[in-house]
Amino acid sequence: MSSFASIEGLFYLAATIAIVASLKVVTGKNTVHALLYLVISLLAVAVCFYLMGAPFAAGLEVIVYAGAILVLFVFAIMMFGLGIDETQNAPQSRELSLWIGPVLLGVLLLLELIFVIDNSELALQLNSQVVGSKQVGMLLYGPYLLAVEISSFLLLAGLVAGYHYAKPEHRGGRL
Amino acid sequence: MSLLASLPLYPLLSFLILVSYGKRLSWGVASWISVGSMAAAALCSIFLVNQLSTSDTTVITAYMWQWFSVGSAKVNISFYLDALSAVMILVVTGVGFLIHLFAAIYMKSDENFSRFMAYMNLFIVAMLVLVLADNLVLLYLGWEGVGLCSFLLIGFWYKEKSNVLAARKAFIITRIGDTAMAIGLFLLFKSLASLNIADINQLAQTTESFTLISMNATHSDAYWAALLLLGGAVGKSAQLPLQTWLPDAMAGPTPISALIHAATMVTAGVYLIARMNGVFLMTPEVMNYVAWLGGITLLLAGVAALAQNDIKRVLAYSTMSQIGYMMLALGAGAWSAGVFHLMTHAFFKALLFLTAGAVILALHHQQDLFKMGGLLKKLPVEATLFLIGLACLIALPGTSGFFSKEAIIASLWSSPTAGPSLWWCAILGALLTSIYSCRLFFLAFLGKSRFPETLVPSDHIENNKLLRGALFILALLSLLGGLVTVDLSSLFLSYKQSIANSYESPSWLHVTAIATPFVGIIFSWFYYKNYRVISDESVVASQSTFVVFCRNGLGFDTLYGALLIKPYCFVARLNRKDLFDQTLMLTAWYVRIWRDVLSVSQNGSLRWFAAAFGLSMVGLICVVIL
Amino acid sequence: MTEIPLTHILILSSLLFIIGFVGVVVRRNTLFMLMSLEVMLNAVGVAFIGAGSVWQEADGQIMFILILTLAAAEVAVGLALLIRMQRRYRTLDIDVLNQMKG
Amino acid sequence: MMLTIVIFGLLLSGSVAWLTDNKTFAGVKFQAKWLSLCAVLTLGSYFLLSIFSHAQSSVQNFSQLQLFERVPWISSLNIDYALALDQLSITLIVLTFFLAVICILVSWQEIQEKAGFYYFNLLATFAGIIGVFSAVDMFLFFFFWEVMLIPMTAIIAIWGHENRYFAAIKFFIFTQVSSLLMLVAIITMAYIHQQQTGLLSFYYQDWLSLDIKIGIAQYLMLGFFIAFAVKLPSVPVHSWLPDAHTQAPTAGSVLLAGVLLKTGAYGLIRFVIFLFPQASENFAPIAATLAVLSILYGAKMAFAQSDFKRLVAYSSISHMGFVMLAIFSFNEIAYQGAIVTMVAHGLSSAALFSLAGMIYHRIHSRSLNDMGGFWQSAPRMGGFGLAFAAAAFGLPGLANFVGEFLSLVGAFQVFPIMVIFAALGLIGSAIYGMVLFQKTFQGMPLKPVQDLSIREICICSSLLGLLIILGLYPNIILHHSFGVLT
Amino acid sequence: MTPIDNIVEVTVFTTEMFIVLSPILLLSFGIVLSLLLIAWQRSQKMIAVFSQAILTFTLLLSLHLLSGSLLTGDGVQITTLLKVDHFSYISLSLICLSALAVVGLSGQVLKSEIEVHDEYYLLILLVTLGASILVVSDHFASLFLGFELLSISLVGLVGYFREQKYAVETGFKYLILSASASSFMLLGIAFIYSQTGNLSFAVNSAAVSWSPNSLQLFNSIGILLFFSGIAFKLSLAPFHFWTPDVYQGAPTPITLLMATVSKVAMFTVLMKCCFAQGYFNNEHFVDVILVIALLSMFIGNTLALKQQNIKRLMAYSSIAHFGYLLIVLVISSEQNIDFAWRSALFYLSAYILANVSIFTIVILHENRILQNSAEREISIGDWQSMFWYRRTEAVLLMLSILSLAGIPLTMGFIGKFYLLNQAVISQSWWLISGLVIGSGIGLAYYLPLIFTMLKSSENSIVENESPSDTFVKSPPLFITILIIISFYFGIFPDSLSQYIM
Repeated sequence: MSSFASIEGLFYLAATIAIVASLKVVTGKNTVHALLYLVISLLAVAVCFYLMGAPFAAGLEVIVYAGAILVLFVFAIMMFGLGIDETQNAPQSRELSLWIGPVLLGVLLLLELIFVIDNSELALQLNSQVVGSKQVGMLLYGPYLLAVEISSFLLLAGLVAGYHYAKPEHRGGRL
Repeated sequence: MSLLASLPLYPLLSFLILVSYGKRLSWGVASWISVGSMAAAALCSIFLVNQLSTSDTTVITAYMWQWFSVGSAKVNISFYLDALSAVMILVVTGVGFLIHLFAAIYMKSDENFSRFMAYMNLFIVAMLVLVLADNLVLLYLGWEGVGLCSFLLIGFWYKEKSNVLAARKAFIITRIGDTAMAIGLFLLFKSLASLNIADINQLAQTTESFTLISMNATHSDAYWAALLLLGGAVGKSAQLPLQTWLPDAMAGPTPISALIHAATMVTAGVYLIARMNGVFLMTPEVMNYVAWLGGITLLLAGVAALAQNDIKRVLAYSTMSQIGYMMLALGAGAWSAGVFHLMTHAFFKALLFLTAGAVILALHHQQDLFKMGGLLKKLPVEATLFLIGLACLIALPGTSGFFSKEAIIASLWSSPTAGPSLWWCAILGALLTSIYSCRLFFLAFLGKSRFPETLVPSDHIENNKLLRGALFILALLSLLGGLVTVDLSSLFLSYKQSIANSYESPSWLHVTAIATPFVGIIFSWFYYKNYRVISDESVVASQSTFVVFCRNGLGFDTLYGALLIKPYCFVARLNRKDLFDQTLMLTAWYVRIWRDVLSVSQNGSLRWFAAAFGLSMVGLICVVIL
Repeated sequence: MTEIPLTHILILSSLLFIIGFVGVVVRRNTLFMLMSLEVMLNAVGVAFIGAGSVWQEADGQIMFILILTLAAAEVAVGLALLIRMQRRYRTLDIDVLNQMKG
Repeated sequence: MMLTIVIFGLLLSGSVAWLTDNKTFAGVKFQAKWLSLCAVLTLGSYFLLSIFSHAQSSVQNFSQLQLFERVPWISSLNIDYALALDQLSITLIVLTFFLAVICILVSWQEIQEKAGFYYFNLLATFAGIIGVFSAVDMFLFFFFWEVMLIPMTAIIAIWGHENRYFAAIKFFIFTQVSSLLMLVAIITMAYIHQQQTGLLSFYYQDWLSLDIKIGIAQYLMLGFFIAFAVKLPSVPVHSWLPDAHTQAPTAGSVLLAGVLLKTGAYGLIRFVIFLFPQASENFAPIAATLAVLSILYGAKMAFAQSDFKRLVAYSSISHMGFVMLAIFSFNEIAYQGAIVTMVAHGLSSAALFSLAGMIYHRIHSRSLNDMGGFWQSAPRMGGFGLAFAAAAFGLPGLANFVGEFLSLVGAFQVFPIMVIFAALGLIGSAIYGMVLFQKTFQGMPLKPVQDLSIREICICSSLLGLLIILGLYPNIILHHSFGVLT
Repeated sequence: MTPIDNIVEVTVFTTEMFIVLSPILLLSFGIVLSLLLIAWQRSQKMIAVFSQAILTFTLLLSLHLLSGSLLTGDGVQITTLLKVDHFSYISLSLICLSALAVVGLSGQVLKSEIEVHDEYYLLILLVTLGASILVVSDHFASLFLGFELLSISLVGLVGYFREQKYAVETGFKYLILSASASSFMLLGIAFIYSQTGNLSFAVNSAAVSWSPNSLQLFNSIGILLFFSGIAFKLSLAPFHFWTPDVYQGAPTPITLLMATVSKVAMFTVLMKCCFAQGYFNNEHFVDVILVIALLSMFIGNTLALKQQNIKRLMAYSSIAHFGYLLIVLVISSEQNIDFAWRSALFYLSAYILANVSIFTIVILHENRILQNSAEREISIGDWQSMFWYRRTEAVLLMLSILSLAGIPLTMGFIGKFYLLNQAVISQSWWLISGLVIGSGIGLAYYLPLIFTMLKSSENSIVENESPSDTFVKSPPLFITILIIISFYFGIFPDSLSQYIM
């Protein structure tokens, strides 16, 4: 029992870490620090995934998300020297005024969501039976086969668009 | 095409010719055409009347075509000649002819001569249609037609603003009466299901529902119908309360005042009531109103006539009061007396107006009595003619006016709907008549001349003979017109027996009636001494407030101005830019406001857009939750 | 058999989601906006995984994978644009991008 | 086939006129006005002839609707292309043709630039109007109802006066919004028909046999009523009319006042009254009140105006009030009155507007303050002006009198009190008629204007002639349009 | 489920499925091929022609399949993700048509730039692919993927001329907002999934219908979140803020692309989802639709009132139009679904036709009068008195504007007629009144457009197009074809609506 309890404990702990970390991401001044906080929150979320019985997803979270996508950020920051956030050096008061409205809005939205989620007594409980990578793979390359194909096109689109924006003007070729 | 049907055609033809050729016609041709057509009409009507009187038929009708049909009731264009309308056409064509003759000379110098004559002819057409109509709608056609013509002729000299306004006033005020009459027509049709005059007079007697006072109604249909018809009559023949247009109507050329505003059109109201006697007999109370209206009008008009300076206005007011007599007669049920007076009045009042016209012509269009005086020597002929006219007006024994007015006064006392009080009214009226007539005569013809320049010598007016001739014939008519006794009693139905509270008349009535004018003359002989004697003290119009009040038509104009005209114009001006339009346009304005408000939200800031996204999520979730 | 009710997972995910969203709204630095977007997507992922493992199905995880691809593509385009902006305006302040309005 | 030929012939000749305007073929210089005049004359005479021949051949002479065309159009919704005629519509179509000629004549000199397109629009409007008068499939009716607006709006917007865009937009929006309500009602009717008989139908004759619960019928009736009340127009939705009439070119005003307003009245008779007898009878008091309101309000507003055309516009609001009062008093006399008034007002207002056009052509102003004493220099114009003003205030002997008299007599049987108020409108009309005539032709002559030309005399005298003929022998129309109303 | 069923499920991939899916396969194949082409030789003309060819073939194929008897009444299910039915083919052909128009028109815009634009055509093809996946998708996963494919490639396109003034701004606005929108949508999907345990459209309806009330609420919130994403793409108020800016900033052909392709796809998938899941039984959802529709009608029309910039104006009018179109989602019962489809598709085709014609003219005009100036901003004033010196174009414009305003003789009127039918059947009087008022307001900015064209020009600008301009020769033909089509379908709508059914 206690072990299960500890699993629950772990879950809530990880959740708290994730939340705090993402708060730091949003409020941070220095981009690199924010980025690192983001990594932390992702890792914490990965832990949650693991505890929810989705080790494969957890792995992906760590490898792809934290490992690949965020590295893209890092490259961008490093290459173009976007280290510090120059938009933040404004008087403190304006800062507050900038924050209040959106935060209130967010809190409102959150409250509504939580209200709904609570009021609808979803009787479902998490049962930590692992949905392993085999299952995922079978499903993914079974019924979801087309989805994989489509997502390849999605990535292609992202590639082309990104390339187009990033490339300098006037590259060769015939009109 | 029967003779009767052709009667209005002659003036109509000449109207068309004159209108279509207009200025291109020379004076001679134009006058020949118009006067000739009138002569033809006059002869034709004499022939018709003769035919009517000799043959045993009491009625001649002429059916032309069916105008339209109101439900089952047919409304025809067809004429109906009986004794009453016979008298009328005689007056209209006869007097009309003379006045045309006079006018042809009087208006010769006017540049729009042919247009003038055309209007006159058109008027005669309309008037004939009015008196000959066999149904109320056709009568209404004539009724409106004469109204239009009077409007045109009053405003004939349209360049003066005052004339234009006078014309407008005349038309609109009479139109008010006409509207009442139109509603009366609707009511009559609703309750009697017919618009034919003869039928209506018949049905009015026979249908119970007509006279029956239905529950939750205070009065019977007959009452309302008669009242509304009376409204029409009142408007046309310038009785209270719609009398104010007549004095201003004097703005028109003098022949017009003679023809329309003395002889024919203004008496149309009297004719209407006489025509519809069947309806009026059904409602004694309305008869009573008629009588009282007549009485009051004749008194007030007499008083007003006392204070006038303008010779034509004096005559206008006297016309009013004479028509008051006729109304009184009708109200008292003395139909034939009323119509008789109508005829005689047409004669002598036309004479008076035309003579006045001649005088005015001689005085370079000077109409102010206080600028005249002493014309007896300068214009003896006109003076005598005028005197004759006045004699008839005052009803000196022997003159035509005497017979008709006596007939009226005699019938009053014993009448159930009039009675002694109205008799006294009439007597008082006669007194007033004689007084203002004397005043008029003294001021114009006696005393010392207050006219600076020399007169237009009579032989300078060409065809003076013709002009005089017309006047002489009229004078003759007005002197001897009393001898032809018009007895229409066969025509008119008498009261139902229900009303029998008649007073027996005492013996002294006649004496008093005959004596009254003389009393008046004697009184004014002394009262207006300084008008008549040739002394050097200047004669001026008194300016005392009361006199001025009377001169301005006893303040009716100001009253109506304040009561009706000003408010209407005020509302019109207030709401010149359509209230409803404004309110509808308000929505457009509202949308524009919204547009501006919303376009603020499109401030192009990405972060605001995201926030707005969140906000709308919040809102929509609220929609779902609540 | 752990007793983590689905509601808690969903609440967690919506918490993360809102944090991300507030970040998008609040931060004027474009880079931070992109990061906050990542946070949002991640939060959605949490919800999917949770639901999936509640139903004992792999669909949730698959959705998560798809979301990963989306995130990748989006970041690629976003960063490219960011660089373009940096070149063009010499700043990452998003508020300079409001020339079109009305 | 005949109606189709007429309608599409108009459209076709319009487009031909547009394309060939001011072009010379084989040495002949084509002019749109000549072409369109010929087209209107030929088609009009063709229409009359075929109507007469048909009346000879067929048993009952148009006392009921005579179907001319019925071919399926949008079969997925059972919408047909169905045209029919009865005496009412024939009368109005004849009026349309007559006024069409007048319109072309009045714009003879007024319209110089873009004449081709102008005449195209003119003829297209005629085509639309004729379609409206003859369509018996409700969708088709609505189709024409809208189609006739477009060229009309173009006429106002292109050849109108200073403030034309605003007027055109206002006109269009008013009619559009109201007619969308009608469209909703039409669709609802179709589906009610589907509920009752099982198949969707937009065919007028089918609808006559429907029995609709009064509760629903009231709303549907309102849907139709509003559309037609806007077109009629009745207070309080009249306010598009003064602007449109004032800003439109002369022919536009003639067309609007002469025919377009009549489509509203036609709709009221044919659809509101016949489709929803019960509902409209319940509604009658309100409608009558509105009618009386329009009569009085229109008269009053007309008096307040200082713009010739605006005055006439308000006067037509007042006149159409009589029509509405008559229509809603459910009685044969009144119906006849309504029809005579429709025709008479068509003629008289057309006459007054063309007179306004002639004056504008001379002094380039519509303001009554710039006019006065024209009689001095232009007595003929004065004479006609007097006659037309007299027609406007209902002088007996002219057509309007017969109409108003019949309407009021008929209505008096039902709403005595209202008629008494309506009769006050006669006084009001006298007042504005006087103001119009006297301010224009009497008073001190300001500047001399030259008298009417031959063409103008032709226009005026033909109108006046018809007014007098109808005024003295209205049975020409009444005998005809009798059948519809019983 | 156990792994075994999965395997069973995988193997069912019949030839019929391939045939049914062939248009989309062709399209994706084309994309790959064009990649190869680019690798072989970078030539703009070639790639343009190629992509036109691809699109044409796809169009023809889908039309052929549409007329063919392959489709049994309920459509063909392909794996769990896709389901191809009659309507998806129609939308697919609409999409291809508009994509073709876009590609054709792009030549005008691109020739003035100096670099090679092969990725431009690639991206357009990708957008088309995303749209076509959307219209056939029967599963939240495929929906989401199509959605993202569409938006990512659009992000690439809206800021395409990246040196131009608004490029970056447009790109960022579209990127950030659509990303957050899609994450909202994903959250919604997650909610739905967490309650129903299934991601495919068809299956859920049962679960939704018999879920207890509280779950009903939760579910509706999920649906709402999901819907907000779609609504963003359809630029329905209050998710419309991005629309005018992006429309204005994007290159005009891309604006057309957004106005037509993405909207048609989005609306089709929305209808599929709603009807499959039976959302119209969920009164929360109906309320939300009501609110959003009314808001869109009002806000769109109102904001369009004072616009001078044509593209912004079109943006606002599109907001209003999709507000009208939402009427079809509020249906009373199952048996009206077919009619709803018919109305929606007819309305959409009318809308596409109008947009294509208007944007064609806009692009031609931009080319003509803005050849030298760098920024392509065209305002209403530029159409001043167009009618008198360039008649065919003006006539086309008027027709399309009238059709947008829903005046007879045009398709737009028939579309509006269908919508009103729909609304009357489902007795949603609120929406009807919204439609009436909205189109009333709409006239207040559509008519001035027409009047500006009719204004008689004091200084009559008779400009002579440069004969070298290759495209200017062809437009008259193209334009006349458009005119004829819009007239024909406006007067004989049957010929189209028969086809749809």
